[in-house]
Amino acid sequence: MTVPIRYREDETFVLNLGPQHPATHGVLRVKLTMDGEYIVKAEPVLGYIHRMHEKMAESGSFGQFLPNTPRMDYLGALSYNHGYVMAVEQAAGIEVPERAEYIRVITVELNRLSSHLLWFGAFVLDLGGFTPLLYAFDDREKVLDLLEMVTGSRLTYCYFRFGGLYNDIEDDFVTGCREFIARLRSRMPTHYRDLVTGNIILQKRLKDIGIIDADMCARYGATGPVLRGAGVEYDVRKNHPYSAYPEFDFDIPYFPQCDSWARYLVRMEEMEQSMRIIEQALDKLPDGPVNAAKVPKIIKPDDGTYYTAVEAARGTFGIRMVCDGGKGPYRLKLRSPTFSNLSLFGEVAEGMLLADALAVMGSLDLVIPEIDR
Amino acid sequence: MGTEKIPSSIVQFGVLDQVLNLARANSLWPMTFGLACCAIEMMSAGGSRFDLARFGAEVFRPSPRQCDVMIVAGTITHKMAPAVKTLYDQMSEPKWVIAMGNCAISGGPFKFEGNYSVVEGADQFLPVDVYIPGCPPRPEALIEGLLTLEEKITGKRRWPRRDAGKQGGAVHG
Amino acid sequence: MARIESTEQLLAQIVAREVTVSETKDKEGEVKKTETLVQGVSTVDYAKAGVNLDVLASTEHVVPIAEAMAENGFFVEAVTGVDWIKDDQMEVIYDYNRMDKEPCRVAVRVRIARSAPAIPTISSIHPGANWHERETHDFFGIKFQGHPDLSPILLPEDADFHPLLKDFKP
Amino acid sequence: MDQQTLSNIIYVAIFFLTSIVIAVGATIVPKLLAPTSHTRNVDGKTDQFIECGMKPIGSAWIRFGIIYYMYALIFLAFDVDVLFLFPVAATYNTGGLENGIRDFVEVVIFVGILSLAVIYAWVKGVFKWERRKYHHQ
Repeated sequence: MTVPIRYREDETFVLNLGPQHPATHGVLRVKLTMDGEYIVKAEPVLGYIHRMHEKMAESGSFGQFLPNTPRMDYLGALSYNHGYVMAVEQAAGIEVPERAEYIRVITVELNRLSSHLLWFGAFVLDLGGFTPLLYAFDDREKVLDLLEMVTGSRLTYCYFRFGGLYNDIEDDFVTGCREFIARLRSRMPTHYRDLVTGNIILQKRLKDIGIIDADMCARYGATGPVLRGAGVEYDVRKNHPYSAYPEFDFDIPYFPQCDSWARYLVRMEEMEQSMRIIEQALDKLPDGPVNAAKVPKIIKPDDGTYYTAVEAARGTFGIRMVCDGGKGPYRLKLRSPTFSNLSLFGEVAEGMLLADALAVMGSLDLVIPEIDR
Repeated sequence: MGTEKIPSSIVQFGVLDQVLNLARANSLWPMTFGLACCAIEMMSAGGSRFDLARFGAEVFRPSPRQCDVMIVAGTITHKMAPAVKTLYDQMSEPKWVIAMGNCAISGGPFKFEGNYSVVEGADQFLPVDVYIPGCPPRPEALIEGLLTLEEKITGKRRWPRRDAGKQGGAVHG
Repeated sequence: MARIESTEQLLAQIVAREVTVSETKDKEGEVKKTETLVQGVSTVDYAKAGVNLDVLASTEHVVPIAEAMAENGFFVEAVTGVDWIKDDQMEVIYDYNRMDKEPCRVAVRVRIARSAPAIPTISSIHPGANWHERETHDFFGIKFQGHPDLSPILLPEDADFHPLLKDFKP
Repeated sequence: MDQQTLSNIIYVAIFFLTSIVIAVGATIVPKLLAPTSHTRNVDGKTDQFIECGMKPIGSAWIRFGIIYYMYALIFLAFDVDVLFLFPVAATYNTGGLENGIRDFVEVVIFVGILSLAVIYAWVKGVFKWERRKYHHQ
């Protein structure tokens, strides 16, 4: 960190890392004031895909908002289903049978795996490698087949219902899961560890780039792999246990290096943990009904404000729900993890080279419709 | 034939146009223009399982000057509409537009009475050639959309279309 | 649990407890006192409400609470605006959360008049709240005094409407 | 003008002609065949600079850092260097072994002198891209 450089206004030019850019993976625009290759000031501009989820929540009933939740973060859609369904169950006091909780955890972890696989492909694509994307997509298609077998859709699942699930899972889903985990475990050392993690070019591009330490995460409210890459062991599944997670033993990977390499390793390690959870859940899968005995036709939670948080693939997805006895929520605030994760990009990218700033943006794992809601 | 809207060139005669159209139809370079969820299905279509490369469409060009097809994959909001118009203008002729997904066709799930930020359909300001319904449409649907666009350009279908529904239905087209 | 008590004492010093007592005559003619909390800290059942502490505060407490929370290792998880059109008020809910092993969630709720909604900003203490406040200003028109740049973040740059108000017509 | 040199000249001429035909052809044919009467546009922004769909802010004709001039210089030096290596490659090793060694040494010296500039720049730290801190007014 040398002495701050004084720059003159006419020596910098403004570059639009605009809405349509391969590295932003969606319609995020970053207004970069550049001094040659260096970024003097980075200012993300949002709102290019603002789809009024919170307005729709207020105008419809509780059930009508269910299809909206997967369309916010379509890569980890089931976590959002899970968050919203848990919020309403907590407010209306609906019990969920044991088997439904287990299946929810299995499908959410499968979805986290497919989200991390897509992040892995897109992130290495940002850094210039195309082949790992095809390997990652090959595995991801296997997950999509499994989830399609149960939920019916490939991306925007609307599988959870208040008090249970839409339908039960069959045996070939269970055997399919086991085969998939065995296959991914066999491919992990060759196609992912040796090909990419061991690659010196990738390491050189990520080590000591984009230092986001625990204090910056606390100031900006960044959660998820960004926070765990800063050496803080915080995961909603462990810190505020919910659903059937307390029954499984899995650990939270966190790395103290605080740079893009640490965030990369956190997500690679999280894939392992998700597989462990799925295996334990499949072994201990209880029998029994999948839906609660009595679920009121019209959901009427008593008035007041409720807060529910879930560990989505990108961080803490929180729902602040205010009910006043109407047919739908009076106000539904969706706390999206990447909204806070991206708010620290302005401070991280200052003085960085443009190529490194793109590597950091890839390591933040952004999904833009989740930021704009 | 979809080409009547394409402006005329200096040298024109029938056979050459068919040859050109055949070449254009088999090398439709899409623009990386993923707006939302449909973009992920577009990426899956580009992946190795559904493989757009079989139709010459796997080269996703980020710059509008170098692409032929603008696949509008996702929701267009009022804030994004000027950018979409600029990108369409900057594309060089001959160019086509595919509206992929319900949002690009008619605003899809975000078309409700309190709608203040979503443009209901890409065809409100773009000349759309092919509409692909679905939310998001499966990669096979995107490939079917590309084949429909190819049929629109060359007038011939790549392989016979089977009647929907019936197993071993009559093959025609 | 120790963390929850210590945070409660900490907040109790900042927000004085104020209770309004209202008498209602029930059938036997007895005077029944119902205490409605106007201001103060109350522990809430986590399973039901999702937060450990619920603080009803007013606008001048916002910044002191934010500073106290920042020193004690809390971070702002969300800033929510609610438009209570029936009783002509607006409510801003700050959600604080911890990152270490002692989980403790605090919701600070502030009611302000609906006509000219204004509340001091905490973006200088918690930079994370900067975008949340801009978004709440976008949707409700609540002026955050001292905020560096209250331009629309999710709405188009020239947007002058506030869509989440209950009386908003597109 | 014996037979040998004549055929050499013909070969070079053919090579030269085809390169011209390809170059000129590649520019003429698209002009003829491409639909260039007009480009359909919706907003009249056909010739706006491409910047991710946005209107470019300000102009890029500003005073760049001097460091990029160094890259241009190095490229120029090595470009000319390669130009001189063509004839050397053509006549290399024609004079038997002892000539071969002499040619090799000459080429090493020639390239060595030019790479001195790069080594000097390297030592001065031109190629170290450290993260900078900017002072905002």
